[in-house]
Amino acid sequence: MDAALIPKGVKRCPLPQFLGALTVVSVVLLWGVYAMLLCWLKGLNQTNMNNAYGFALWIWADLAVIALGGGAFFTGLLRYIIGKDELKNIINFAVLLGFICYSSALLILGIDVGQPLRGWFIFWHANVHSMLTEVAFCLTCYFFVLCIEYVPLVLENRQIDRVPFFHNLSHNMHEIMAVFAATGAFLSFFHQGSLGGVSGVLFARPFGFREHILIWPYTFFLFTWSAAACGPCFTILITKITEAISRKKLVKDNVIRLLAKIAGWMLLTYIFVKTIDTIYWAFVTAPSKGFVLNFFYTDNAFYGYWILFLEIVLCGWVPAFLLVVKKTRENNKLLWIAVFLGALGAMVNRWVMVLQVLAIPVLPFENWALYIPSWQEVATTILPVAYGIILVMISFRYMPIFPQEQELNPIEPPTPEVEPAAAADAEETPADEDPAAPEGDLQPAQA
Amino acid sequence: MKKENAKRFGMVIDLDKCTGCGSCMVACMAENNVPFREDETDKLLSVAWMRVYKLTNGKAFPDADECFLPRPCQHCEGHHGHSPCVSVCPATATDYDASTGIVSQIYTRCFGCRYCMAACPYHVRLFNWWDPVWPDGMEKMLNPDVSVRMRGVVEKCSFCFHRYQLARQQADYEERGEVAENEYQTACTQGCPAGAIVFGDLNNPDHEVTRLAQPDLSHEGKSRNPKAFRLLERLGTNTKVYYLSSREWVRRLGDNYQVKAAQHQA
Amino acid sequence: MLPFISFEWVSDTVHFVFHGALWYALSVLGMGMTYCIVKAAYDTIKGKAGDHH
Amino acid sequence: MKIDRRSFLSFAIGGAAGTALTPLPWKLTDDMSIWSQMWPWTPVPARGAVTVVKSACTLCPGGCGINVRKVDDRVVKIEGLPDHPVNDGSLCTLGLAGAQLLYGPRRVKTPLKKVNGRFVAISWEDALAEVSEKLSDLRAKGGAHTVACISSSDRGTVAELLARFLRVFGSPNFIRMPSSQDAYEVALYLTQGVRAIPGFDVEHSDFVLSFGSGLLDGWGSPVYLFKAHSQWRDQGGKLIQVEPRLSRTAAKADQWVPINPGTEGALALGIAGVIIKESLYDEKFVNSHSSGFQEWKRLVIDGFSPEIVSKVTGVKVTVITELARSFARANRPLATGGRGKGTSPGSLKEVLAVHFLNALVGNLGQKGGSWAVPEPEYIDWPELEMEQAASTGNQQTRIDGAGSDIYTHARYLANRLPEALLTDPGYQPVQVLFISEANPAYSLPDTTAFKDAVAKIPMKVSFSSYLDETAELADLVLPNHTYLERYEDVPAPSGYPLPIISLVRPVVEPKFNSMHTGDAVIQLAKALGGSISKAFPWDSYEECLEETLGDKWESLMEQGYWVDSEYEAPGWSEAFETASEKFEFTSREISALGNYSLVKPEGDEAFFPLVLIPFDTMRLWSGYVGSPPFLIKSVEDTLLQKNEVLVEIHAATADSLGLGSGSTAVLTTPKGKARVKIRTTEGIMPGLIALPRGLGHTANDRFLAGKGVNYNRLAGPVEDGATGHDAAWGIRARLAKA
Repeated sequence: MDAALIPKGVKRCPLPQFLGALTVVSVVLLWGVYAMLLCWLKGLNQTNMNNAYGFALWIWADLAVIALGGGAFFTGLLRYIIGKDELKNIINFAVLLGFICYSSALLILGIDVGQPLRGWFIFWHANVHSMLTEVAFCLTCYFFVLCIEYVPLVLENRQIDRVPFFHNLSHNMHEIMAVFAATGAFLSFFHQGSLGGVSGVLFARPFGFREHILIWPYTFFLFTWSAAACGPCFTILITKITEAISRKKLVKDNVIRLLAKIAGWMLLTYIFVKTIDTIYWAFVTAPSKGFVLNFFYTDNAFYGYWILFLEIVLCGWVPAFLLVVKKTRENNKLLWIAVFLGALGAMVNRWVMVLQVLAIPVLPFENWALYIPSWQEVATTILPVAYGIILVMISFRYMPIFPQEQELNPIEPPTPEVEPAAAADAEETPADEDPAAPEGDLQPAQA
Repeated sequence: MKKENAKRFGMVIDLDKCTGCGSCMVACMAENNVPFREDETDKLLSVAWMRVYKLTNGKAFPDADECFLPRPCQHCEGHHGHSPCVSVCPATATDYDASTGIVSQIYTRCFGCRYCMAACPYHVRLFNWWDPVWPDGMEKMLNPDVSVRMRGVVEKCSFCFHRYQLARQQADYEERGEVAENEYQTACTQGCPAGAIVFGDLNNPDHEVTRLAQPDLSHEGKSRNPKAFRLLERLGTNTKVYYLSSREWVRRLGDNYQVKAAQHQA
Repeated sequence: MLPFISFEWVSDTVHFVFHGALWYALSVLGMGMTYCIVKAAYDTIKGKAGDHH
Repeated sequence: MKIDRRSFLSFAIGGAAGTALTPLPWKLTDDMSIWSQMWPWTPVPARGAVTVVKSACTLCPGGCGINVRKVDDRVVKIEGLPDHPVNDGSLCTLGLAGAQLLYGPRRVKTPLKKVNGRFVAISWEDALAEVSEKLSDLRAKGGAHTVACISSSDRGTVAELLARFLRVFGSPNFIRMPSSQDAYEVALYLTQGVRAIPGFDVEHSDFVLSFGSGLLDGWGSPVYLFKAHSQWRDQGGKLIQVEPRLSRTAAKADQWVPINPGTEGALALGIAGVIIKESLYDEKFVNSHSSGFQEWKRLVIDGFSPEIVSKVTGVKVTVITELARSFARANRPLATGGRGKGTSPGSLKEVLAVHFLNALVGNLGQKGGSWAVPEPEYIDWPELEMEQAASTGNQQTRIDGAGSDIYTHARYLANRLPEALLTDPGYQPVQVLFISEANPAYSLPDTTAFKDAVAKIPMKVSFSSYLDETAELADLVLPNHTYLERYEDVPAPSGYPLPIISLVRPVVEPKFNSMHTGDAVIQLAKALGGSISKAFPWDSYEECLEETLGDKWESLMEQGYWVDSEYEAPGWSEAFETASEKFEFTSREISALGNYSLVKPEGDEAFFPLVLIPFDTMRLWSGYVGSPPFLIKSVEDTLLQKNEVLVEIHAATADSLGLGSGSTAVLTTPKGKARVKIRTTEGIMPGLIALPRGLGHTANDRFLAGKGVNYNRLAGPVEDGATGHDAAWGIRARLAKA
């Protein structure tokens, strides 16, 4: 039925199967929307946040998706500015993931603030000294950039591309994409950094606070760096997942390996600097404020040294080495593990820098403040995941996201076998493709 | 930055006198239209500008000892007015007033991002998780000098700034240049039956508060009074609320929080 | 956000640098997009069709 | 089709772009934010003319002056009255929250009558007619004495009007709610021969030895005590707190002396023994102005040596002797008794033991000492004309037995009411019960028994402004104005050493269809006619009050209070009106009451291995007025979590029961059981459970009801052998995992 919309030269699963999977994900989405409406209509009492935990699951999700969306800016930087031409084969997907991450982040922020209708005060009454202002400005601007980068993809849909104006528009946008990418890289650099600055500048929160270079705390640079390192890991991870679900190769190994290698070196340098930062903070910064390292990791029900180990060693040094060393990088299984750990590392880091900062009692007569998110918080956090899956499904089905797909998967005569498990796979993961589906349904009969 | 006759309003709370009765809390609630709910036992959800903490010395019976510590907003001056919360507010909804030393909060400007709450180590900033509701007829006791806060914004102790405004108006009306010490007092100071709270201008050597706090301005206001301490002084928050205690363990617990760290280390 | 209109505006270095960067980025994006759209419209009227990539 | 799609797309995109260029979206965005800044459901307090009215607080016996700030006709804030001798400008938690009692949802808005178990509104005429008919009926049948009245106070015009009404009607059954004043009054009478109110010049004392008195937990006149405490801090006065639990008072004290509960009197006698033995007492006083000293001395020295006392009390011998020495050597030492807020009379012998310490150091009537403040004399109404029915009725034995052969010294014995009413004498001893400014169904020990007893009374009339536990039991509720809507005199604040009267005046017009209890009484009297009517020659309460206060009225209206600041306690040679005209350490009467003995808590030790004791806090009020919402809000989370109360228990005791901090347990006493949460602490003696007073309301409003457990539901009275007063200080209990 929708064959006319599907890019030329690629196979997609039958429409009912696609719609079925879409429906399942949409139910999750609607659950999230319901929770979101509850938060908007009834207020933030729907959450389990409190006055000790003003920032909680959402802000973590925000920081995490933005870090993971960092693949977009960094791949763009490599592709358009540094000129790593091979990356053009993955840049579309990176942009798509970036777009999803950033739009999700903005949505979550829209739920998280107590007065969403006044959210624009952050622009209108901007306090330039606030890291959050910097975040808001750069985040929004960079979201524009991502839109600009994503729009040509949409315009390349077979049907839209037929309209001459849109065809020309997408062509022109491609022409000057480097300018946009450069602006985006600049913006992204700053807001990734300013997100790091958010806890880094809290001089009365010794766990988050870091020394400064000019106005920027070390976390400013660490966040940008880690986003550049872990974002590409996430891009690779999702690409691999998409490949696994669609059961076809979408990006050539050399492209993935190049990106993995760069991510590996970024991660290695990042974790090296992060380790130094942690040691300096633990033995200089924190004691200067009257705290010893042990205090931050003991006497509570959750945060132990394990989280430090998880972040720095398991999700830092380990994937860094796995990606830097050619032999392990080119081992498919180890690559999977490495990019997974890399992405997880960013998420753990963001968790620590948001939630652990607030969990620690600074007043000597207060207790640790631990919290468990309410279902409304969980649902609204899953909402963007569902939304992302839907967007990937639609984009993958109707837009030429992977330029190498056609070459890697030449259309062959129909295979007789049918994989019944495919539908189930499609429910859970961001791809919709079932390579084993009968070819007949893909015929553009209804076009 | 500092104006010629700038005020630096501050407080001294004598913990030897404070009995932890809670009058300061109630006086504040009544003065500042603080809402109340059926269940206020979760103190992390409860809006109370003034909160009285109970400190324990950690010793076993019968050597156990307790001390009560009222905690209003500390009105941090930081370095040059750089209080932890003010600089982080993205929408300029909170401000450090260099002419009074008071950290203000504009409720209609705040859009509820709660960054300031994350920044404040004293938990003085409180979020309105619920719409404020007064049972039918009870809204009659609302004070028109203080606006009621809508759901979704952050609020905090203002050192009863509205009282300063009223006193200033009166002084201007009577063509007096200055507001006298007793003309501007916070509701908690006035309410405290123990007289444990002293409020005034820390820049004015004639004010009782200055006499007690003995701030050393060359050391960011650190007190010269050996009985005095400020909460978490070492963080550099440079607060304007001084505490007096003759008990060493109280001073150590409130000020030198390394004690706690050391306990944890041991 | 805007000099003269927003009363929070302070004419100091921080504001100039910060907002300068913001407005610079916005201008680049705005002008870039305007260029693309205008050129696309022009090309469409002229009947030109550019090739992809 | 193709064209349609194209034009649709163009239209949509063009339309969106076009709209974005108009001011509309910007205007809407701005409007939305402005709307969010003034949500119609967020109240905006109305502005208006600001006035301040001087009045007085009646919420506790503390007698503070208040300044009520009004905006137009609204009460906005209550503050202390500057320069008032008792509170000088500051106020306690309850007083500060007073406006919530005026506007809160617990008010009774109109007279109510219970019909088939439910309250229905009724007019004042009908309500008063119903009462007066019942009363004349009773009186005609010779049952005048079966009318009783429970009141929180017997001082001031309202209480006196009620008492007068009962007397002229023919009933002796005016009952004051119990307090430590009960035992003190007897002690003052027995030792000094005076009918007086205990007063303590705490602010001038420099060494206060408190036997469990919650001096900083609401004892006496709280604000006055707080101010005195601060003065000690400034001027080097010492406070020693003898108490099994680290109360706020103990925490603020210079020394906390933990003691086995209920043995405070023994410690006082032990200290007295040391003082006597080491001849540290005031020889001038003891030798020239006391009698029976030698006899008492022998008793003390023999029976209460430090070693014996140490064994009984758990206080070390060295501590006892040290306390005795420092107490006796202080310039102006003062000993106080009456546990917690002093809401329970306690054992007379214990109060005497403490009082004797004051006598030993010669502080009676002295600066910084223990005073006998004369009862206020301004209420001087015409003699009653007693009809036959009245005289007969008044000669009947009181329903509570006070003043009878068994309970010679007691004036009121509210604690004996349930027993009296539940023991069936073959007829109903109380036909009509008035309750004024008291909530016995909540605040008398063993509330279950009280409720059962009250259920037997055919007509219960409550004058309460609030629908409290007792009002809920009533057949008629005749709501009084709240203290912010009425006139009233507040004499003799609890424990305050000088004669003082403060004036309550209407700050606002009555909000609801309520009536001053004074007016209600006058109208009832008028309806009954005859000598009863004649006994109330005033048209209104206001007229009565103005006339009663006479020349003080003006200064009261002007200043808000009247104080006899010149008052000085009479010298030792004139002070004592005993037979010997001296202070009596022993006398025939005192000896007749038996020796000091410990009051045992109710319950079998084998089944109830622990002891439950109550404690008071300024953040909860346990008297007639239940805590308003602000007070409940100020309660710590170490005391109340959600609706569950936390009991304090020593960590080791909790351990032995397999209970940890935060766990839920069932607390059982001989009187009942309740679910509680456990809070372990080092601030309490092992083996004890401490439960705050003031929680566990079932009535009032939703901010107060249903939270925690009422101590009085779990506790019962223990009759003092000497007086009949309630001498209980705790009750045996057990705790088990829930």
